[in-house]
Amino acid sequence: MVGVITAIIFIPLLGALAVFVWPQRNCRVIALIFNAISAACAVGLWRKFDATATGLQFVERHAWMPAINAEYLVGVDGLSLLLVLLTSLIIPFAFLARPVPDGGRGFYATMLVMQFALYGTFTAQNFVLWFLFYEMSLIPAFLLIKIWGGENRDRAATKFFLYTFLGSVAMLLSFLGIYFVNGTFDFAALADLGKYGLLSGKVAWLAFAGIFIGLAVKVPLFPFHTWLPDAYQTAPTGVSMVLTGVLSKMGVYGFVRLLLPLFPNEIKIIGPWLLALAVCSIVFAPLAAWAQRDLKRMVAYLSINHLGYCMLALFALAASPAAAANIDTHAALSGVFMQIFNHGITAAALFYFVGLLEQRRGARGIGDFGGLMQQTPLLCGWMSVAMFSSLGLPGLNGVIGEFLIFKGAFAITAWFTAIAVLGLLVTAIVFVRVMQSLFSGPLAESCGAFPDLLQGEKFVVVPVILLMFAIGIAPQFMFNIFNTTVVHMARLFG
Amino acid sequence: MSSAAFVIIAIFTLAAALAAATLRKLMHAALSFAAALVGLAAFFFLLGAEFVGLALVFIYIGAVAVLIVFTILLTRRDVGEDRGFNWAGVIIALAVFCGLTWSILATQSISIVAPHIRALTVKRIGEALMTGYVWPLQCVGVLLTAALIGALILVMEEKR
Amino acid sequence: MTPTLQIFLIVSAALFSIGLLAALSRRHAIFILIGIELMLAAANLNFIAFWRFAPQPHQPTGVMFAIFSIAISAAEAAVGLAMVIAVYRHYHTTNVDQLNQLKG
Amino acid sequence: MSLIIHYLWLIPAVPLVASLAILSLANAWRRSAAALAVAGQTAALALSAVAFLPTLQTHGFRAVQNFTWFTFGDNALRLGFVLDPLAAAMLLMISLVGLCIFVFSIGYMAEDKNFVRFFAYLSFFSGAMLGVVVANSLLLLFIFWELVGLASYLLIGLWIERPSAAAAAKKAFITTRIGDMGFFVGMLWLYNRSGTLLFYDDGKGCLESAGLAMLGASATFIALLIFFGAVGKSGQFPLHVWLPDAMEGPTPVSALIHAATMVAAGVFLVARVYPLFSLGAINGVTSSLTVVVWIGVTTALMAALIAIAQADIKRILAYSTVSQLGLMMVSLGVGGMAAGIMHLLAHGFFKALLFLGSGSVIHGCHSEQDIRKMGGLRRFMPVTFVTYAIGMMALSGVPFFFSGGWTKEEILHAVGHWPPSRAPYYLMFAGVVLTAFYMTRQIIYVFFGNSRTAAKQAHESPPVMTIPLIVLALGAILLSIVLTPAWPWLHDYLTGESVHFEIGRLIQPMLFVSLALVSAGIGIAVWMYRKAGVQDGDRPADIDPLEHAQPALFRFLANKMWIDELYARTVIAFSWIAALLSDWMDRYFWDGLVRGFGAIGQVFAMFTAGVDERGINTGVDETTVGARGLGRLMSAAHSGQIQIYLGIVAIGMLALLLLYAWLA
Amino acid sequence: MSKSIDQVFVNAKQWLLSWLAGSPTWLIQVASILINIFMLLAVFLTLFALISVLERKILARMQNRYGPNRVGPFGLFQPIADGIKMLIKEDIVPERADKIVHFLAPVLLAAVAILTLGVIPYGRNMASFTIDGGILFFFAVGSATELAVFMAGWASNNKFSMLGAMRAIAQMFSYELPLIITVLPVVMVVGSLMPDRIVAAQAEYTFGVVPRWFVFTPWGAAAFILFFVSGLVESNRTPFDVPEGESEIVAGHMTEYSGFKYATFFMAEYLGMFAVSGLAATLFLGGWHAPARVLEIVPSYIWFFLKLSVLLFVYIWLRGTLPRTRIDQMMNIAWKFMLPMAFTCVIAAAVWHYAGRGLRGWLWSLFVIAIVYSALSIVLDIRRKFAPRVYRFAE
Repeated sequence: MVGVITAIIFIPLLGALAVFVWPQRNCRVIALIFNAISAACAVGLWRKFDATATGLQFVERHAWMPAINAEYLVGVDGLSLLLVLLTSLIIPFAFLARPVPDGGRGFYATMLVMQFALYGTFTAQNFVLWFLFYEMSLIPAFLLIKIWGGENRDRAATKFFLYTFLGSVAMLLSFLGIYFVNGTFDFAALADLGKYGLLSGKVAWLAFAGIFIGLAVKVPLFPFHTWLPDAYQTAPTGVSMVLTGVLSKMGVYGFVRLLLPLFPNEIKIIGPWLLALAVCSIVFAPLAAWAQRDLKRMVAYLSINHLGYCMLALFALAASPAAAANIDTHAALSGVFMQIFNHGITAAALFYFVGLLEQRRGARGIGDFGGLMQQTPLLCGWMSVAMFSSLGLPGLNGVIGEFLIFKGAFAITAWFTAIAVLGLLVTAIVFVRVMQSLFSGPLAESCGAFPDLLQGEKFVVVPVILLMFAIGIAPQFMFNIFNTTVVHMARLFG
Repeated sequence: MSSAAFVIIAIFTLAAALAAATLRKLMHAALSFAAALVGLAAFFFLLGAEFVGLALVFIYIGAVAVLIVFTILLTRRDVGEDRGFNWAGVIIALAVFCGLTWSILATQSISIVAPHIRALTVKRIGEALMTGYVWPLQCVGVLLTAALIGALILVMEEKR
Repeated sequence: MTPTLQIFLIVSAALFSIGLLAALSRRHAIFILIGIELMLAAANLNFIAFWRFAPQPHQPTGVMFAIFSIAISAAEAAVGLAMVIAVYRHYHTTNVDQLNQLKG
Repeated sequence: MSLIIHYLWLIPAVPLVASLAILSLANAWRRSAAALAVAGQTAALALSAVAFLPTLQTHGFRAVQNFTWFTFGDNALRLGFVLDPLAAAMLLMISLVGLCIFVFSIGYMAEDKNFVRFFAYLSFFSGAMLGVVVANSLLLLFIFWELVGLASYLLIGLWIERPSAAAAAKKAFITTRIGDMGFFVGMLWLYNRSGTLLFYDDGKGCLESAGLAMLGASATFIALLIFFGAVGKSGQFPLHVWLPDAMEGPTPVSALIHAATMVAAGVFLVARVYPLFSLGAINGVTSSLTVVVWIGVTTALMAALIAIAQADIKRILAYSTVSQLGLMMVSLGVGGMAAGIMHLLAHGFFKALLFLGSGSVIHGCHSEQDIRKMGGLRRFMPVTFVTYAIGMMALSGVPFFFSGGWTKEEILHAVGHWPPSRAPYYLMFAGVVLTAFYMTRQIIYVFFGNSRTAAKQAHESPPVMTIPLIVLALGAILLSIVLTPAWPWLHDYLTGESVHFEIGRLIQPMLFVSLALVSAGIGIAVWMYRKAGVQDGDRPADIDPLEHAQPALFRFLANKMWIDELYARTVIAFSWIAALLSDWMDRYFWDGLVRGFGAIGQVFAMFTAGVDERGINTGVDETTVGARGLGRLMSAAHSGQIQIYLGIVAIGMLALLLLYAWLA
Repeated sequence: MSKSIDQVFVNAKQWLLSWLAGSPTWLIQVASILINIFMLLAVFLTLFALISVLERKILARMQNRYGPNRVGPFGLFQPIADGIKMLIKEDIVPERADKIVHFLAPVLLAAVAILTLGVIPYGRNMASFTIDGGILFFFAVGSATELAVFMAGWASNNKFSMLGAMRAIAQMFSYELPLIITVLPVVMVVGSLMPDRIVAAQAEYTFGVVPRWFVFTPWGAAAFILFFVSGLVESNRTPFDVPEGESEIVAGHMTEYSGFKYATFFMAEYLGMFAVSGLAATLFLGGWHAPARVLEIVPSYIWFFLKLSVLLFVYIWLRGTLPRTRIDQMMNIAWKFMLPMAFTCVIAAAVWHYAGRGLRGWLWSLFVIAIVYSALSIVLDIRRKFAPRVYRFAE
């Protein structure tokens, strides 16, 4: 299995090349074939992954730029594997979504490049390499919004790019600072050093702020989130799916891998403030979603809310003054990991469905639809499942992560968590309201000719929904991926 | 390996090849080309490489010759007959032939008689293909697939 | 008198030269292809002959070469002829003298 | 230990699987759908009966089956199923009543185009509800609890094309969800304190002494938070508003969900976690139980009052349900788990009976629900009338022969001995009178008097609908046998004591009080409504006698005490404003900040752009011009004649040969 | 006794060759070859004559008439009369035809057909010549048929001829793939390209009763059917006689031929039919082996020719029964059904081999074939490619 990670990373790049040289018509198929290959590799990785071993597996280490200790160092632990699997799942899913109007090979090639960058981000274990991939994902995302976006795409794309790029620059500067003091870019080595404080004094705070802003923008965390509704709303369906399904996870991943291990002391000091931000994300985002008229924008806001739960748990863990109990730490971390995955598939599915509606209607305002259940029962039924999953109905995937997050966080900060429960409530309100105005009532005239789910769409939807059920009912197979990693990471906080 | 057979085959082959290169009518040239390859296959039989000979007949007569003939048909409106003839080419070809012959004759070490060998059975060829030559075999498979697809795409009707 | 390697090589050289002749002096693209095929055939003859006359002909190296060479030349012929057809569609000629621009 | 405990999970699983199977059927397969649903429910009933048997044999029988759901980190989250008298009795009641309702629905929904979907949802509901009952983990209970909520949501909104149904469904879902959030927090807290969510786990469960000991003072809050969930689900004040609206669903749904079973889930929940409530009880009183009692009393009285002034046959029953649930809460609060559950079981039968009876009436009157337009139906629908009357008497609490009478009496008895206050006792008296009053009013309006508009073409329902009515009526009567104080079998079964027969307990002072109250209620109503539906003095025929007497009061009650309006003006409006504000903040405030920073950057960018244009670009241009000239020179050699290329190659080969010869 | 009858032809040849004892080896070899060629021609030309009249008789029977019954007993001498007619008929060559090629085409066709007959073992020790890659030889030489047909079509300088030739080549090409690929499983299982070995591999009997012919394995049965159908196409027989469909294109590539050249074409077609049937018998039906051990006393060549005649009868039977297919359907079948199924046979044979060649393998390979067959039928049905043709007129 040596080299399989490299294969996973680079196959999408090959795919991008292949798509470029392929004649226009069916480049989606080519793109999907390459996706399937890398997904097959990822599944192979999963099969061979030793769920009981701590530390990185399948490590590939090659010298790259010895002068600055930059290595080509890739490997996976449970978290990385989880995200690699998520990427392998979401990207093909996005490819099968509503095609962009004049989408051609350019679109698919760009998406594949993004996939390449994502795989790289999730497997790189050296900061320089990681940062390279991290930034590389930005450019395709920018292009995808800029070229294939909807209304106001220039504005949204520019906003997205500047916002995230600013964050990245801040992060890079911080890391250079860390490097000059400690002389290493290796994640594991840095995490070990982090226990005793990497830096001290004002430098530490500056570095912390830089990395924090860089990652908070990416997640995004309130109040660094204003790029997100615009970007998600404008981006084509497939891109929105990837943005919310995978790209936003890069931020959470960064928090877990970088910020929390490197700056334990700083976080402890300003912990309550961070928790307040997370709670703001959780409460204000669905409230704002409630006020939206545009379905995509609404889903975008709910995305902020769902990632807010992850942030809540992480901050609670890192900020708890005394070491939290073993069970709470494990619950919080496991919850975050589950939530990452669940939100990925659920939010992507929601965007997919919104795309389907938009494809049929040509618009996506909540008021543009009505009584769909009579016309398209299957579409509505499956879409409702995705919505219920998102609002945390037991039996579906959403609740597993949220329950564990709340379980972990409640033990550490009961009040913040109790307030955050409001988020669950408001999310439910938003979804139930949408279901009411979309699905029930008399059939709107403009929706009279909608086709129900087509055969091809069924083939896309059903596996994803079944996965939601599988995770919701018997989630053990997901936990197996990262349980050891959770135990290992929990020692950082213990 | 009898010299009589050799002489007959050589004359047949070279004559057919020459016809293929010089006949005016394209169709005749193509058929002569096929005949030349039959001669070549006969050479292979003579040399004990039966399998290669059969493969040659199979591929060239069965596929390539028919393909050429088809192509001639499809481009028939242009030239059923080839009018132009470039004499400079003849001179160069002759010169090359002279050069090659001279160098072959000048090399004494190759004036040898064939040793006796165990017959090369299909089974042995198959085993060799599946063991030592498996990578080239796979590559040729990929190449053929690519050529197939490429040829198809090249001749596909362009959508207007 | 049994034929020696030399004789085979001379036949092969002749075949090669005839192929070269066809490739160089004819104007029709298909003739050029036929010429090339003849040259390849000559090369195959060389492979087989060298294998047969080699000191240890138990290794079927030459045969293997010939087989692969035949496969590859078949691919070449297919693509070449497809190109001839494609070019013919475009320019309505297969005369290579007139096909001298890269631009379509 | 009986074998059934290992297969307890089958009881909820069978209807759930049946539901999935039905969902995958085409719309036209109505018979198969109904058959599957009924088969699933029958199987559940049979299994429940099997599960019931072992609990009879041992007093205080309890068996659990725990399993690990998943492991996170190196901790395990365990769930489980439990079988004890509480669960077994509930199982039996739910599956029996459910089966009756399933059968009834076949007739009731026969013309409906959502038939298949309806049965799928119904089965789903049944499965989830049975799951609530057998859950041995608060989390598992919560899971099924939410699924029950989902089923209720789907069933209320079954007639999707009706906007009012969708609105009611939304209201129900959100209102119960509010309660659930309290439940959720309570659950988190409980998990946090006791470290397990299993109720019974060989002495380690959270309801067992070891687990309870870890709770300490937080038990009160946890209990109240969990009770908040029950408030939402059981339609207690102040979250009762969704329940009457939920009558938008088909009548069998109202019967099953909003009368007999789902709303009882809240009561069941409190009964299930009763040890949490009674932890540290002095004389049977704790602060959490006190809250329960007062909420229950408020609800019972308020709903009974509102029920008086309703004209919709189902709404009256809905409010009576709310009122009865309040009663159950009271009994839980004052008399322990058994009293509440006994009333719950009895109520399940007779309320389902009443709802199905009203369904039969509605069916007979061609979907008319206004009682003022009915009248005299006893002549057209004799079976419905008799069964309905039995249900009415059971609900009103007529003693001796009707289950409701005994349980009500027991509750009154317990309230009477409640140490903290006597007020609930007297308020309960009012409740009993009111109950008898509004039920009598309803039955007079519907079955007696002259036949008004909707009753003209009324007809008796088909046997598929009447047979369930008869079964339920028999249930409502026969249940009274095990409820009598002389032989309080059910009570002792639930509490795990052995039962003694003692005829002397049959006659008690409270019996007479109760009898008097019921008679009073019925009497007042009969007197007041003797001429309902006909003109009487200066009162027109379509005006309610009570309304004529007390217009202001009647309007207050008919408008549900304006609680909905109050909520709309306060809570909902406030949330909506918060939503708009969040959106506004997002668009203008936070984004404005960002744009401000952007503007600073732009100024700087303009400056650097100028430098680029004038300084750097010029040099680059010159270099490219030179390179292009060189390229043009090179391209001349490429004529495009492939034969020339080939010839050159051949010549080159020749040249190499010659070179070789020359060198050799 | 039975053994000597079995080997009677072999011994006869040895006896003939013994006259040449003492001559140089090459002379004996040449003589042996000549004897073989002579026998081959004698047997198959007789068979051709016989079959041509039998076909007419059988077809007539199927159509409720008598068929030829005037010349000789039961009309058995009809082919002789036909032959004489053909020989003395005027040989017409079109003015604009390419004379040489026009002449060479039937010759090449007949030569090819006869050459392919040479590798089939007709009985114990009764192959005309044994060669290591016999099956390959069969197909390699057989592939020249297409060239010959093309020559005929092109040289006639006639539109119908050309079109017929194009059709013939198109269908031959398409069906050559399944034809060859269905042979692959047999070759794989036997591990040899020699017809002798293939026949020898089918010699045994399961439980002493059921012969181990490959046709009795699932993959073998499927491959046999595919092979037989492809063979029908390769020999341009009904229902696949599209290239010479007289209602459409007169007589296809044979339009401009007359007299003895036409007869040669006719003969080549029948010889090709014999060759394909003979190969089918060799590959799948156990060659010259008897269907039961007790029947081995009957000479081997009789068994072979019995099997051959059964197959030939099926050919004739099909001709009398089925209408002509449409060319587009034919091509669709070839590429979308026959080819995948042929590959499936290969896989099924591998499965059969690795599952132990026993009952388990039998069931497994049946499973594979059934799965692919049903999947293919579903997919093809969905695509509705076999729905009524959408006519596209000349653009």
